[in-house]
Amino acid sequence: MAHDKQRVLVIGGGIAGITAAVDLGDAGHEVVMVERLPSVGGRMLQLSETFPTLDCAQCTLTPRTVETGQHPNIKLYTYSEVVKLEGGPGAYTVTIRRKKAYVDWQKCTGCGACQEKCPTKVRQNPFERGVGVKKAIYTLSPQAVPNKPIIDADHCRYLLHGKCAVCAQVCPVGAIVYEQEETFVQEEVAAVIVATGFDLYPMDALGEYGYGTVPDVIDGFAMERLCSASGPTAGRVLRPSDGREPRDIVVIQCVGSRDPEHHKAYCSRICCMYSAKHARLYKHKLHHGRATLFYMDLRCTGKGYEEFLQQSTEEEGLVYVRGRVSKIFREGDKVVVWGTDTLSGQPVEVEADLVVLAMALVPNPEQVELARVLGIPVDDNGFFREAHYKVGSVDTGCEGIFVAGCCQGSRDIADTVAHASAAASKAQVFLSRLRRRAA
Amino acid sequence: MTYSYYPGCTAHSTGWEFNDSTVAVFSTLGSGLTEIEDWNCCGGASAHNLDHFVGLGLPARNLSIAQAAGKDLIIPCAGCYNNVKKAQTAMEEGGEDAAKLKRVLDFDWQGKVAVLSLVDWLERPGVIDGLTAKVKRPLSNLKVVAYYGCQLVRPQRVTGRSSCENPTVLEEACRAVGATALDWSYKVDCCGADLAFGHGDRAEALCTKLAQQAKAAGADAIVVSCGLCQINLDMRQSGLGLPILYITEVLGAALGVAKDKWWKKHINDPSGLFR
Amino acid sequence: MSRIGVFICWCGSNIAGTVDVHEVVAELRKLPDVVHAENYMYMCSDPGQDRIKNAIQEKAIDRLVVASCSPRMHENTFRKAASAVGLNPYLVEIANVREQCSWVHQRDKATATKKALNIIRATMDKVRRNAALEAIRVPLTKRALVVGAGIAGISAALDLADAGYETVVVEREAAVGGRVRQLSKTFPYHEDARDILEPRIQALREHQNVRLYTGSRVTEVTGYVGNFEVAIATGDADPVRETVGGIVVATGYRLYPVEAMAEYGAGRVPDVIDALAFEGLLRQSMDSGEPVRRPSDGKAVQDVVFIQCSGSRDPEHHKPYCSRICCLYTSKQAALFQEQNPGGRATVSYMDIRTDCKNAEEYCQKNIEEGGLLYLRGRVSKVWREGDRVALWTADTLTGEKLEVEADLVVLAMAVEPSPGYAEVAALFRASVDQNGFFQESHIKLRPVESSTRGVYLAGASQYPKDITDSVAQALATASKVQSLFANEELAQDPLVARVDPDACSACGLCVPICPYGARELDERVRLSRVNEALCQGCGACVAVCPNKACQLKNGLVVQVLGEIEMFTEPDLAEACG
Amino acid sequence: MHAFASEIQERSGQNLSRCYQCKKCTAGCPTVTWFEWPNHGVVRMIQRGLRDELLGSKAIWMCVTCETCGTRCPNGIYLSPIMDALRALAVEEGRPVPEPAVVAFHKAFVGSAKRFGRVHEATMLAEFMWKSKLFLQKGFVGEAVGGAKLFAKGKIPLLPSSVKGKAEIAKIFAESELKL
Repeated sequence: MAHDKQRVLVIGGGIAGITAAVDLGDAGHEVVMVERLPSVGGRMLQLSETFPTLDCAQCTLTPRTVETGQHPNIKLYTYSEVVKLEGGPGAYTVTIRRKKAYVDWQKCTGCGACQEKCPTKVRQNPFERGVGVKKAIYTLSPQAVPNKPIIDADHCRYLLHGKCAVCAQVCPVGAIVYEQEETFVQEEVAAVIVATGFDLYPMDALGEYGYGTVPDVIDGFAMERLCSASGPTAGRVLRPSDGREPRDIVVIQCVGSRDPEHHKAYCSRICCMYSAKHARLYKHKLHHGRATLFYMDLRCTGKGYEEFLQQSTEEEGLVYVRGRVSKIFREGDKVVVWGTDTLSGQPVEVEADLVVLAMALVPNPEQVELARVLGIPVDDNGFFREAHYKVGSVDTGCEGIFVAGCCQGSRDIADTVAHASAAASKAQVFLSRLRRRAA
Repeated sequence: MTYSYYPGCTAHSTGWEFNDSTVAVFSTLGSGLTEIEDWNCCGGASAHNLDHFVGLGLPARNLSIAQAAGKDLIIPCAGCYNNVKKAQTAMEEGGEDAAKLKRVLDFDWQGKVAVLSLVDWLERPGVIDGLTAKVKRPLSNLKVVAYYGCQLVRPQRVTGRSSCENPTVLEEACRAVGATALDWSYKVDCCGADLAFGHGDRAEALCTKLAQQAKAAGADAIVVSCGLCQINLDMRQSGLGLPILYITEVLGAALGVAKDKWWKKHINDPSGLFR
Repeated sequence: MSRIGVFICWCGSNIAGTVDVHEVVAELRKLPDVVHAENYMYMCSDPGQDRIKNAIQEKAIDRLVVASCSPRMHENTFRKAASAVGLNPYLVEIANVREQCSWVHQRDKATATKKALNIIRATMDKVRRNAALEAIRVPLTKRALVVGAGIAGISAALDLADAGYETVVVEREAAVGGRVRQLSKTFPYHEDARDILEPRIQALREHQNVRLYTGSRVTEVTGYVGNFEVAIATGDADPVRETVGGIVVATGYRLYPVEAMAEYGAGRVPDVIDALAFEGLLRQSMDSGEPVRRPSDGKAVQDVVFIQCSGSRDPEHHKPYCSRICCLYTSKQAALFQEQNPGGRATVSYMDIRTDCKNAEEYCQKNIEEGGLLYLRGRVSKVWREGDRVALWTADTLTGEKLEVEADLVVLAMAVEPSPGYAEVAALFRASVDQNGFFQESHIKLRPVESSTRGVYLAGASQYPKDITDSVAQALATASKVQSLFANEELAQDPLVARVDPDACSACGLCVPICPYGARELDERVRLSRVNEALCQGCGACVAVCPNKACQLKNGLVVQVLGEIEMFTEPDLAEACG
Repeated sequence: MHAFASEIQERSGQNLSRCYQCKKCTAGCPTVTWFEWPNHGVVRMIQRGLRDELLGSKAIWMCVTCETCGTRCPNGIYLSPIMDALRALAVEEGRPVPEPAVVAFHKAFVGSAKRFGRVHEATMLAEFMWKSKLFLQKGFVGEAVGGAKLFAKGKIPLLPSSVKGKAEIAKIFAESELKL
């Protein structure tokens, strides 16, 4: 049975989007993938190692990003956003905004000269999460797919002050285009899979944990960057404040989660595991370091997760304290953590060098607007609302539009991958119905 | 089959009738018991409380003597049994304790003899059948619950029992001699004998609960296989008047070898149960 | 002489941090048939692949070695790159200098560099003797088999059937629906399980693309991806035979038996029951409008205690793993109980409340707050019969004190374990299982529904305990994988299979029984052993057993393997590797 | 791991770090009512290195080594060897003990075993009563009546019996840390 080429729009190029796109591409459908960052890979690009096997995230991810980039049925629009969806199920017209990269990607060969020579170091780059720098012209990673840079317009000296242009001078193919305008393209698609992923709840919402005033209090993604061999410290865990190796670290779970009064009522599902992982990675790097974790309930429900947790306390010597931390503050060059051990009922005070906050997982801020564009519902927490909790978690209630991964609800990589393939199956079933209807 | 025998310190004191009935039952069944030579106190509950090595060393000496005697060793008292088994386990697990015991006592455990409580002995093939065959006075009016307590069954690493929660052989033995053995849920709970000196009131609280539950289950007596459990339960049951019988006394009565002197040693007189 | 190109990947600092990649290149350039050697930060990146492609074209490279990570990662990437510029992909070999070298010798750079060089030289020795091969093309049967008709199997089968593929469904029980049939209402919206299940069962029964065998078992599976031959015992005299291209295994779970919990009465206390039995009591109560009654004497239940983690998270005695669904359904059962028995009291004994899926935390909190459920953190030590009630010892969450509680009914949230017979199913489909008997996915993160055998996929709780939502998602994922598979007209298979040297073969037949894939047969007519290339997986068992060295693997010839080994028996290297 | 935790782990042979605080030990303990801290709390305190609190506690003397906790522990941790280790440490260090009667009994018992090789109840009990000053306390009369009953039933012989291998017994004590 030779398929008519029926096209599917996949919004989001993280592991969910990639999985759905490759499934669909392998099944003979053309895929239009739209990713808002310059390259695909999503949150996994930022990760160091993954639980419970502590496999290197890049090692498992890059074969997938490469496959996506080279797949004959997948058409990539990175550094782009969906701004309009018209038509109806089976015959949508999508309008895609291609943001200003200030680089002509047709000409660019990805040689990297511009990044190397650019004189501007930017600490605010969201990818490095405040613990590392990127240049004002950058790619997300050396293995980026596609391997094309963009200019950070907020920090580029030329765009801000009209002086510098080093990148334009060193580019051997003249690909730097300071005058580049955003463009809009339209594509015809029959179905849509939304896989826009997640972000972390901002730390500045937590006054009692001192964000903004305490540089050595970081979030989970910052810890990933510090642990990552391809990260800004080449895998060394160093305090942001003074670059020293921390002797004592504290990991605090449920920060912003399970707090219906002030923050998010829901459980973010992945923090228990990645917090244990963070503490273990830290101990692997600094054998004599001490790691204390504050938690409420240990939720290690996936395959091999409970065993991972047991190993963490039994063999790796992580110290778990059951109780919420009431306050974190700076004292000298230490960060003081005040908590309670509900198991012994006694107060616990730890003088830490580095504190990692396992922040609540939230939908990307752009998701509400995207939901409006697509005409699909979100729930009270801003996640996409599924059509049926049990048997329709990838359906949106709008025919031909499906959701996958963390934009519908928090889940780990394995569950995200399964969920994405599930969305791909539903899209394929939808397309085959269309074919039969047409026949 | 003949066995080595470790009577324990209480054999000639608080557990006189336990010792006497054990010897009587074994001889009636044609099993000889040979007391091992020059055995010493196993350390009771006190030795390991104060010092790890003394707690192992005292019973290990008995183990060494039993090995030299070359026959499986019967230890009726649950406390003594558990201590000797712990010494055996320490020897078998190797490590520092084993090395030190070897050195101090000049003895190498080869695992050639088995250490048996009466519960272990009853579980051996043929023992209960042997009992059934020799019953002279079936105890059809006797209704009991069996109580194992702690030291006969736990810890599993030491006793090697497959079930630490629901042993049943004492009941089987009682039924084999015609008695009614009732089910209850307290057979492996603790009687608190270790608290008897110093906190008699606390031991009494635990024992009273057991006696009450035994009565509630419809029992006229509790059958035990431990000197400490027996005396503790017999002494501290808030005047409920419930006899506490050694399993060997029950068996002895059915085999027709019971002595009135046994019953006279009890605080709560059981003699009425055997008329 | 060959024209070999060698590319050494830094893998960031993963390789280059330990192996002196520049020295390796310098050494390799001294070899006569190396026409190109270079190193680069990430060979798998686009620019890295471009370097390979350019060099192949510019220097007419006819053999390629990439020294990088494990071939499991990027062998495919580099084979595709070579193939794109006309180099046969089977003339490309990966030298693993990361997992087998730089990662394990981080403290000794000199040794690591020496070893890397030897690994590359060994790989070059092999690639020199490689032959250009073509993929084996085999036809494909576009029919699917789904084993198990619980919610996972039904979901997978309906998607496959809706996508237009004929789907054979085999269910062991007489009725379809699996465990969901035993449930009352579901969390978190208290939807009746029947309302979820019935429409799907009906759709399955009526679907023209579905062939349903209930009360039946798969008894034999032969063949390979694209063409599995399956025998199904249906209870009739002769088994039914079906040919299918892809298989979904969805054999579900059972609860670990109450009898295994000695300290909880081992099934001897009638009012101590497992959670599925309690679902039955809830169902009865909902259907009759009567309160939930206890099994022993039918008295309406006033106090019920739920014990979570019964048999789970207990590496010493029972199951080491978390059963994932118990926290969720226990909260639901407690809430439903209070709906059915107004004024009844429900107590939950737990260790950690693991209500981690969407809306579950809010649901559980609501049940605690509004339903007044009492959650006690602590494991129950003992459960026994106390008169006509059930008593238990547990601990109080706030004071840490010991507590004796009496109840009319105790519900054990027993561990979830694989359905009985999982081992036979695993053997039939050549799908491996983990130490707990759950089917093993081929990658814990990125291939959660693929089994160890190509064309066999895993859905639902047979892979690991999961709730209905996750079971359905996983089931649909298997349907997607099967649809991707069926989009092909024929399947391409690696040609790295066994071949027979007709001059050396004595037709002794030893290779026939040793082959685990049934790929060997003896051609009595010409007295030669044959290889069914579609079945052969290139495992090499026949090579080892053949007394005449007549069996050889393509591009894995004995002489190639020995050549590689020789590189590692040089005394200086053997010493270095200690 | 805290140094105190390592020390107890070493002495008891129990892997304390496996404890995930499920409290099953506490739930099954027959004597926990008389502990200042429940069983799981004791493990927790060891993990946190609260040496003085534990070695001076009643809890360690109220454990009767019934092994219920260890038998049911999902992680196979036995508290009795842990309690033994704590008690032995307290005795070695000569700590003031909040349960003098219990300690006095253990010392009288072991002392008797040391002296005769076997325990002789009459002299042992006399020593215990004297050292524990139990006769000064409330409830003594009840205890004494119980003892008297046993005596009357001929359950407490007057003369001790002793073993020949006293040299071996002495060696066991000499090799220990125990001072009576």
